[in-house]
Amino acid sequence: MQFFFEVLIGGLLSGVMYSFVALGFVLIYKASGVFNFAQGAMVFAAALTFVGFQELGVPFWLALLIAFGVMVVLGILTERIVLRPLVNQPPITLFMATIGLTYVIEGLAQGAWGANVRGLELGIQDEPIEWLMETANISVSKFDLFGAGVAALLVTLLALFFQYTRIGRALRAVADDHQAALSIGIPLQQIWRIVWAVAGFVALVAGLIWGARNGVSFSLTFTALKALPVLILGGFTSIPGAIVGGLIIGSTEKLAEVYLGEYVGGGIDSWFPYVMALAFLLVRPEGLFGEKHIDRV
Amino acid sequence: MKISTTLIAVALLAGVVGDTMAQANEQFIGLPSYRVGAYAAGGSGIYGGWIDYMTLINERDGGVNGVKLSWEECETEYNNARGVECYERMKKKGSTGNSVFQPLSTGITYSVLDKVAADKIPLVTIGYGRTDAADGRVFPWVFPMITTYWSQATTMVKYIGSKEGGLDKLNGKKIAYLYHDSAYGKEGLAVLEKQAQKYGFTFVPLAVAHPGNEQQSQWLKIRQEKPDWVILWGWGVMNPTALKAAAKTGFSREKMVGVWWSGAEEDTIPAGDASKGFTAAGFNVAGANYPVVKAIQDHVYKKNKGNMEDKSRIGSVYYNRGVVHGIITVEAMRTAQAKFGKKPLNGDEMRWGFEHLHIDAKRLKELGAEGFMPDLKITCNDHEGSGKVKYQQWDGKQWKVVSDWIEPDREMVRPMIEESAAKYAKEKNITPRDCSKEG
Amino acid sequence: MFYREAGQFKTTYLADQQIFPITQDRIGVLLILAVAFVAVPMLFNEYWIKAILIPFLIFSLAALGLNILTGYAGQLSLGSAAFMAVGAFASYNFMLRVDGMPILIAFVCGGLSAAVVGIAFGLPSLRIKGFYLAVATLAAQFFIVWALTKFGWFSNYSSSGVITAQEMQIFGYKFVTAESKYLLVLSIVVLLALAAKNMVRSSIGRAWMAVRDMDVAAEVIGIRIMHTKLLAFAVSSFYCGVAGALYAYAYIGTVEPEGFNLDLSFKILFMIIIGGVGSIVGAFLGAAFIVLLPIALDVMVQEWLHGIFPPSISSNLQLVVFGGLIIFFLIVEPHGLARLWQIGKQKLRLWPFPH
Amino acid sequence: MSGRKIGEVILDLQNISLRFGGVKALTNISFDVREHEVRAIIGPNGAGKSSMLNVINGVYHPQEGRINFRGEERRKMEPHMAAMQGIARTFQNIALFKGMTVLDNVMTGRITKMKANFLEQAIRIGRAGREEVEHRKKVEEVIDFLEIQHIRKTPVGRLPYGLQKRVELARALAAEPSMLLLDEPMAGMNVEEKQDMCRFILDVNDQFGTTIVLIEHDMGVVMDISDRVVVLDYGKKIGDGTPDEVRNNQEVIAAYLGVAH
Repeated sequence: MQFFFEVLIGGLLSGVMYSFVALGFVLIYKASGVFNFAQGAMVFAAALTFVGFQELGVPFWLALLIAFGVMVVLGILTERIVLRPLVNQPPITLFMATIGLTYVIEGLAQGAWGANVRGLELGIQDEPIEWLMETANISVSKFDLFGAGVAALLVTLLALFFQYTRIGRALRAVADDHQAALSIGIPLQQIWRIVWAVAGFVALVAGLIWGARNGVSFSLTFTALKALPVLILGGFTSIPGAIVGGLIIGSTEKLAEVYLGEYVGGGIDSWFPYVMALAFLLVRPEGLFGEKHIDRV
Repeated sequence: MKISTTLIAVALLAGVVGDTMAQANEQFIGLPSYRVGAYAAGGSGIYGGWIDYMTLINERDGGVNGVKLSWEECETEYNNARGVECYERMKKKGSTGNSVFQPLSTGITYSVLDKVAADKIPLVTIGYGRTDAADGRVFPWVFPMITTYWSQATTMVKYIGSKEGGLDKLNGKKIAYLYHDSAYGKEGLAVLEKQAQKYGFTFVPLAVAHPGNEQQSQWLKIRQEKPDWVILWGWGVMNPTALKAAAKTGFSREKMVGVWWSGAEEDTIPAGDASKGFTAAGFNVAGANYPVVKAIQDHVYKKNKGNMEDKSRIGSVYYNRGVVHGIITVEAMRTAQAKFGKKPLNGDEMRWGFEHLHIDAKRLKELGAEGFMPDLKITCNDHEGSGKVKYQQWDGKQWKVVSDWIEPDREMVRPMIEESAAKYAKEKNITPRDCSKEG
Repeated sequence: MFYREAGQFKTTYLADQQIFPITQDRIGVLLILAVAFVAVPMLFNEYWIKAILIPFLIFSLAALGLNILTGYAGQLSLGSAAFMAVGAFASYNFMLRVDGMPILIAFVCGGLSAAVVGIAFGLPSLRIKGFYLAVATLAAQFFIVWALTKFGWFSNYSSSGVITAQEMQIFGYKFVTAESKYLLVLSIVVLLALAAKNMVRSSIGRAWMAVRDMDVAAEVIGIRIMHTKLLAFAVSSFYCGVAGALYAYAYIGTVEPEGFNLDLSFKILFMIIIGGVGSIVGAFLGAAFIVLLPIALDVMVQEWLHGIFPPSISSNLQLVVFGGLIIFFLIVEPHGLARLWQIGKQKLRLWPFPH
Repeated sequence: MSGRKIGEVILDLQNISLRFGGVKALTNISFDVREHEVRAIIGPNGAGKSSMLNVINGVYHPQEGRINFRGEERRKMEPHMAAMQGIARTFQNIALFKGMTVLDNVMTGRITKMKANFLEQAIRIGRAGREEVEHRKKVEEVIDFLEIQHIRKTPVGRLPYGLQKRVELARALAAEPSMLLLDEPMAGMNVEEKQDMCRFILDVNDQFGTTIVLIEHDMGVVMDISDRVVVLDYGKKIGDGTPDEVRNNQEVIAAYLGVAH
């Protein structure tokens, strides 16, 4: 039983990590209806820029600020160069454009900073919490807990931002209905710029946490693949969905690998989250927090 | 717009492929390199070291017996189809055509496996590729040189045995095998299972799905199983993730042994302090103090002809592995020149050179590579040539050699290779060569 | 002036329903076929045939398959490469395990196996749509590659988990040379392309498009949604499966499951988006573009930028330009090369008069 | 109204109730449709008229009530089954297949009648080719009938609204339905177009004997062309009868005619 809890807790904490990346997807999808596949590349680029400047001797906070600035510029350029000319195109075209964008970001980031793999130190030890280890023999990493804390903080910030700022309210209006938002005088392009900047910020945070966990390398782009099942489960437009979906995916994935994996030889977490999210969708096509959709004819 | 771009591209392709760019007295070597994407760290290091070594030969010695080396890169992105295109593109280049193909990718190796025999271009795969190709009777054109995954796996057991105070002490021990869930990761399974039977340890395989940036469940299993040792057979991000997870789980890094694709600076630096104490295999070692690397510094970088942008990587594991690629290629050429004359050689002649390659301790010393790589002797029968592996430990800053060259368990590996090769020969209707008749 | 339909009145519906109703189109197609079958093997060198034309044809076939599913039936899929893998591994096992299996039948069986798997993974499409479905097809992508790696039976317990394509032989003729392989691939691709063209201009094609454009209305008209969608998955996967078998047998030779990764699926999706969604000719144009562009870029970089930039910069530059061109292209012509092709024909129709 | 003869009841709806979650769309509605008649459903916006049509052709499944079609009690069924039984329809918001030409759109109307399987179609031998020609003839008849020959090969997305409505009718007619459900066939049309559409509807009813169930807002049109009218308001039936009866029904006048127009 103790082992079960350990797996469960570990899974929930990994789930938080997935939520980070899923959040970035959700923000952009909500505001502009774009399934931004470049989110993974953005995570990579943000972390690499941060580490790159740190290597040049720039202090932590300044490097953070510069990396954030770079992500904002990237967001604005994306809106200007990629999204604006493609407005009103079918979603699949926009999706493909973001895959193109993925190549561009990856190429720029690796071209600028080189292919080296770097470490990233945030000063939080990735070690088990001792008293939990001693009292309950459950291993929970300090760092994972820290990650969960950052996630909670980030989600709270985003929630406040959406709830109480003018821009946030405008964002929600856009998410509900583009036409309506336009008609009450909200400049859509500005909203998109902001939302891409916010997504860039989320990518930076995700990049720092993941980078500190596994190092800053090209593989950070693969974090996107971990976030996708979370998206189908939680819904493309729901921030709580991204969080809860992440927790569910993280925990079931670990439980499945531990308890089912051995029967089929293991390594099932490449596809298990997808199949699970799929199975869930078959029962509830509107997703975790989506509303039931009725076709009107 | 796009049509015109395509037309230009087509015209260009036609032009490039058409002309041979033949330089009378140059040995052409096509480099199917990759410097972008997930594999870029390895690619830029290894191809960088290799190119630097070839530059060294040209600059210091004026080539190999007066024959200068020339090369051209072709970006494969580690993608099979791109690799095939590079292979075909470079096939006819140079005065004699491409004389050796070394893609540094198991996938591309498979993709050109059938083609090299028809085109008469030796396929050299150092430390990767198809293990059973070590049986030169079935695979005359393929050279999985120095050592194979199977040999390496047996040396890992030997190394662990030496740490436990002898192979007989392995009885009753438990060894976990944390592997990348792919064809590459599965290479170690069969031979380690056999080793487990032979030495009486318990073998616990644990698969990690690609890319391996999440290993929580595997490490919880390890915590539950409490193995004495963990063999890490990872790639890329899987390695630092494993090291971090080990720290998190409280598993001693001193008890972790990695494969040679887990044992570069790129694998340990990202994990920070968590890597300290981790040991990994290598058929080359790290370090910039070997005479051969110093010579590169003197003759190449001082003239500003080096290939590495980040000079701190000179002497790293990947870089030195590239130097090994260079040494083997050049020495094979030298060997072939002794038979065919001091001229640019074609693929067929190069193949003879590889098959008769013999780099003994004396030669290694002359090359300034003593202790840098093992000695090796290729024969018609044995395309592996050595099988020896050294172990290095990460001290938090750099790799330190902690063992001598360890011989593989040939009695176990060789029959497995022959069996697998025979199966391949049967499927493909290949009649193995009779090596007693080869010159 | 020379390309126009004016004056070509169709007096029967049969004539109007020909596969290429305009005479010039018919001549054009015949000309292309003549060039492809006769001139190309004679004029092109081995490099072009082996490294560019064969993969171009194979990827065209896969793109054709995906285009049936995505372009005609409107179901977005990110798992094409996995269905190619099924085709390759299934063909291999049929050749291996059935004595005297003719190679063409093995390809068909490979395609059919892919079709069956395609139907299984198409089932969710009955409940979910759009990007949700697209992400769900990733389940197919990852699961299939995992299963092929995991279960040794598929690769005949090869120690490395790879399969090596057997020799191709039809009535004693061995396909060894590049030209013969090219002609074999070309024949299969042409036949399947014609079949695809026939399907999309028949009632099944109309049913696919109806489901794509408005599924509720389609159902009310009497189209069985389930049957139509699953058939699209089956046919599409069949095409991908055959493409996968050709990939193994006529192109690569020895394949590993990891070769059929997500990247390849994306490439195939790119082909139909760049080429033109819902267009047969678009699949070919898109495949040409995606196959040639990176190679052309690499050649250009090696030729022009050699020594100007360090190699890692120039390699990354290729990637940036590749991505940038894709975005640029989506912006300039969102309907793909097929639309440009049409516009070109339109212009030709009016030529030499501007209006 | 010459030549045709109104026949027996072929569709009988008894106590139909339909809910979406907590929202009641239809409450306890009963009415019938006779063979060859033009039956209109009227009512203000949101009265449940479209829902009623959706119930008839199986898009929605009422929670309560019984439907009897041609003497057979209907069970829960898929919409395509309704098409098989000869019920065709048009939609309030045009539901054409925008990426296809007019001809292809109308051809889809014949889909239930085409028998060749996809393999035959892929090779195009035998039945598949013959069928295409045969059904093309029928479709051309419909196209001639609705006078849309000139736009045959135009993608429907490029057509003006009025023509799209007509193409939609053509698609429904191509199925040679015995019952045709028309959801506001004249919405958004100018007077001339309306007159054309009226003529087509009456011709269909007259020449082919097709039973027509019609939703329409234009009272003039409804009263002119329909045999019987059923009036809905807030999902309830408030009137049923001949145009004259309905016109004089106090409840209808209060709820609908008085306020809306």
